[in-house]
Amino acid sequence: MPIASPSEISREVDRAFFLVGGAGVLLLLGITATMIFFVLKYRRDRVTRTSQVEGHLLLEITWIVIPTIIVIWFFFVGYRGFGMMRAVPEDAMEVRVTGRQWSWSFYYPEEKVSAAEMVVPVNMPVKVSLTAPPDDVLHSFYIPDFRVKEDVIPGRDTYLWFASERTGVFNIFCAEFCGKDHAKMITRLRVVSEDEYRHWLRSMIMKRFKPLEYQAVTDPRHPAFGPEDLNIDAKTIYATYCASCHGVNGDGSGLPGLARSFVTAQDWKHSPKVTDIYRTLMEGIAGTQMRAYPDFTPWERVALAHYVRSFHATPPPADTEEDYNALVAAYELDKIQGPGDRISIEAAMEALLREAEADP
Amino acid sequence: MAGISTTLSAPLPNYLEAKPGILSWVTTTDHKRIALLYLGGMSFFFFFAMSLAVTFRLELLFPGMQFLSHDIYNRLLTLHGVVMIFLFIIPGIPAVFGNFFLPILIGAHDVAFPRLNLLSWYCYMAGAALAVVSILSGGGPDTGWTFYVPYSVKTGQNVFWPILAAFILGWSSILTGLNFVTTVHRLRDKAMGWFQMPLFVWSLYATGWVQIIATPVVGITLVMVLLERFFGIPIFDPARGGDPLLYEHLFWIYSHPAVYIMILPAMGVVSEIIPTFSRKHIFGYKFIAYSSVAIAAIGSLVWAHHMFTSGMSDIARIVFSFLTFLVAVPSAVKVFNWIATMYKGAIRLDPPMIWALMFIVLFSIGGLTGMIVASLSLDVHLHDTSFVVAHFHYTMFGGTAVIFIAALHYWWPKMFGRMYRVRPAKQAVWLFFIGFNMTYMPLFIAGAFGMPRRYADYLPEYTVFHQLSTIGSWVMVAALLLAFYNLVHSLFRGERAPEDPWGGATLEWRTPTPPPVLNFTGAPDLSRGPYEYPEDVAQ
Amino acid sequence: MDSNTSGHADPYGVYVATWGALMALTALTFGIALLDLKHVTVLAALLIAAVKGSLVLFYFMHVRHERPLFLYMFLAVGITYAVFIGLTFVDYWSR
Amino acid sequence: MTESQATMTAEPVHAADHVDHYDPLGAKIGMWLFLFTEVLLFGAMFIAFAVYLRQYRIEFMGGSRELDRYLGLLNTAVLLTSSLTMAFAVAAMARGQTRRAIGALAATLLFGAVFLVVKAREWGYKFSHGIYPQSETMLDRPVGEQVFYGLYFAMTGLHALHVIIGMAIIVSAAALILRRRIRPDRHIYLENTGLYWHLVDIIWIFLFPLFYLIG
Repeated sequence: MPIASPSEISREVDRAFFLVGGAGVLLLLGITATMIFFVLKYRRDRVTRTSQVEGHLLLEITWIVIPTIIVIWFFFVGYRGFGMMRAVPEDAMEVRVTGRQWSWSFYYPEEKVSAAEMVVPVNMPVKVSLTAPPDDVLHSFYIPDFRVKEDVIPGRDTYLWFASERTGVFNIFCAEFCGKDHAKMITRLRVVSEDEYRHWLRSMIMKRFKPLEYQAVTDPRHPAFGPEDLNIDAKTIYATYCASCHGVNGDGSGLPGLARSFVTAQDWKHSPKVTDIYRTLMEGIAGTQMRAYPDFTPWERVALAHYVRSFHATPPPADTEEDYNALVAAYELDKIQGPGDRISIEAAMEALLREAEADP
Repeated sequence: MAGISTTLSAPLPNYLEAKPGILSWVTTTDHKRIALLYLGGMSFFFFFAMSLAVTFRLELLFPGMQFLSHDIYNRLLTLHGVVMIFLFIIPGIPAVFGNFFLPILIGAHDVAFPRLNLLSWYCYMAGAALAVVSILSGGGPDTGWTFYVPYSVKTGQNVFWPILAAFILGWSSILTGLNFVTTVHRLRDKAMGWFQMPLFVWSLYATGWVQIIATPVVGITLVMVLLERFFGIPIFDPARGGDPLLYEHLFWIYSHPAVYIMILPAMGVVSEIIPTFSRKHIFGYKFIAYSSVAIAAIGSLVWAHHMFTSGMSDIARIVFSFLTFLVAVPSAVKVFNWIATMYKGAIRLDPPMIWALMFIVLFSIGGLTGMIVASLSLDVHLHDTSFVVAHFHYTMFGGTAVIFIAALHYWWPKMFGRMYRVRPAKQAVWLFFIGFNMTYMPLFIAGAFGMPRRYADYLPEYTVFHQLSTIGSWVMVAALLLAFYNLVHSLFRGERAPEDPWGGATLEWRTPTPPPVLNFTGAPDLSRGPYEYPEDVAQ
Repeated sequence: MDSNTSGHADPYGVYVATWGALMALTALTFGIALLDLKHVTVLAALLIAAVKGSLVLFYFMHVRHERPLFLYMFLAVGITYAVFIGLTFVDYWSR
Repeated sequence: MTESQATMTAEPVHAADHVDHYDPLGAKIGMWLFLFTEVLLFGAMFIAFAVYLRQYRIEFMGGSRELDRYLGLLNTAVLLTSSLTMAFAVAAMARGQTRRAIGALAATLLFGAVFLVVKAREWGYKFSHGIYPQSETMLDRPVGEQVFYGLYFAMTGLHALHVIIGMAIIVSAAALILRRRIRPDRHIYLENTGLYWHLVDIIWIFLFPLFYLIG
């Protein structure tokens, strides 16, 4: 079986499917059997007389009224499951999903965590709030195992919810045609135990708000201004957002002729300096398909810039101090809000955790 | 304004030989010749769109990309949809068989506006040419036949030509519908009342109204997309304040009734074929006639069932689901009446009858799975999966296209005066039945398991369904080639067909084969109703 | 009924009177707009436009002389269009 | 049914019998069916207008206030008067007053031309103030106003196109009168021309208050 049925809603939908589908099969068999019976019984070489009946009012009324009752019943069957789908439990946790050509990104508003995959705890109702950037196109968020689907509309919010009764890995599809890589707009939903979820969340928070990184951005010339130390998985970000046009190897092979190659040194609209790539990611390049990615964090932009530079065939030009100062001034990087006490405590916990693991 | 008066020329031996030369064909106002012009164009585009489908089905034989890119796959898919929908299924039965037989069935010499009729064919050909141009210039559109905004506004691909093509084809459809409605009102033999009309005429009349009322809505909607795309006039684009759901509403206000434009004439043809081969009066004439009108009317109220997951309000989804279920009833009434017509008849399984009976099975599967996707909760799961693809192909291909072929076999002797060979014709039906179910039945299952539609590639767990489907498509194509080869073969080698090869009771069987230019040699004989047969089979 | 003649020429005065009424209604709708009645403006404008449209339909386009068939056709189209609007707005009103 | 009693050309047609098929009622039914498609064509745009009016009420009122309502009023009067002369033309033809009919048609054409000139002035005025799709002024406006002007240009533009087509048909009708193809006893072509022109008028009757007077 390619899909599971791990929730109350999915079981309700399956019940409706077998009810309506089963009634359909019965009707089909009835119609076909009657037809074949008539064909056999009234074959022209077997009968000498026909009976020219032109109709039968009672029969007509019967087969108008009974189907009407049946379809109204079916309507209510579908309506009941639909009611369940639209009534989000009050204790549901929220995950905000953004659909783009051609990737999904997930944001956990309470913890302020972004992720490229969806991870939720088992037995927890999850409200999935869906949107797309205003200049994107329609998508549809579809998890077949949970029988839920809702279109993602640029500039508007839609929602669906589900709760999984068991752990596992499930497919998330884009179900509304959205262009070239529509069929690649697939990602995964991991339903994990509550412990595992907490652990994952913590590691995501760590990635984001380590005090070291905070330092790194307030002082961009800090030696830690590099992807490894930032501990952000620039490769995953690149694969999610950039590779579809610029190619997995940065050679522009996703949209040949349109997307720039990071390998060659010619014709950069902006230079391959860290600060210029940062600027491009902030603002996009007008008149091209390269758009801005304003919802990346500064940390992610820096990491990505380093990663993109790693494709360059020759050593790319280095940033000067003026470049850094200009960047800090342009985007007020020195005023970026620090992660605050909460994160420091988390960081401390993480450190404690590591110690505990290293020395039981 | 056109076609107020026509000068009828003297009846010559038959319409095919009346005037020789290509020029006489492309300037003809004879409804029968125009029907054949349509038939030529349509057969070509049917096989063209079919070869596109066979190509991308072949790509789906294995997971991963074999010989197409995602981009090319999307274009083939779009073109398959655009050509099949706008060039074959929508105009199919009305433009060919409606044109040819509507006037004959009501005892008229031609349609009300013969020159408009020809203009409609030229619109059809112009639209078809534009659709072809769209492939040649820039590789073809990649939006899907629905042209959903904002993608159709933003895509770098060439959507101008196919949208213009759809717009012009819309006018072709409108002109045909307008012509038929006027013809039924004005040119019906005065001895023929509304309830003495053959049911095919009823279905064309109802279809004509849907064409007139619904088509302009999509026409202007597509024009607005073009205005948005080329002049930057903001109407639907959410980046500039537009509402993409409004596009979906306006698009489906036409495009849902359009599926009734596609299926109603087919149902009309079935209502002709079954009585003829059962030698039986049609059962429940008025109920079938009214159900055509009811389908046309209720069918105009259900468009948003294409939008159950679109972000439309929940209340609207509930309302449209309910209305959608209601439209199932008149369709069911038709099926029951067709079956009842066979009761105590004298049934002969000639090729048109087998096609028609197969239609009942395939269309019932399409209709009954329609109830599944009409259910709100089920549709949330199944919408935009291959389940819907299968459902749609069961109703449109297993429904309309099958009856297009049935009608070809039914009226071929009358249209061309030649009889085809019966054995290969029957073999083709059974082969088709196997191939068809093998192609689309697995898609139901894959869809129920979550396989999204319009995917150039798929996850390995869906492999077996796609392989069955692809192999089935080869069987089906073989069956279609056999059927069409057999028909074309008869043009050259077939025996001369008699005036009434099937023993039908409608007017076309009481005029020479092929019919003369003005359809009848004398006054049409209306002494016998369209479904009146003697009780004694020997007669 | 002789269907080979058409045209129901009314006296010229009827047309002039219709025109006068149309102009008066135009002035009325303009006046209402100047009053700036906020929410009523659109409704009033549509109502007056409907009256004006009917005048053109019945007098200039001679619908009042036509057989009932035309009335049925108008009803079919009018009801269908009303349904298109109504059902579309079922969505918008309940969003 | 009334039509079944109507005389129709169902009589047998004998060899070499040239039947001049003239069916004014059929032509008129056909014309009305065509007009229905026009109604629905604009109808779909009016649905779009209604949806956006509800969504962007303030912006639509702002946009409306900016349009020149006096030019709109003038054009309404012009088009209504042209409908009057069109009705005169049909009535004159039915009475056999061919010259008067031609005169009325000429007047109708003149009013149609005036309408177009005023419309062109109005659009030109807007363009010169930088109000046209994709202009910088336009892109700075709130999206609701952009949509308002989008619909304004699309709908009045389509309507103007219909006026132009209507004028072309009127010219053809006048030519047919001069060539005696439209005669007092068979003038359905002229009648249908009138129907088309009046429909274009009706559409304007709805466009005018919705665009110019909601401010």
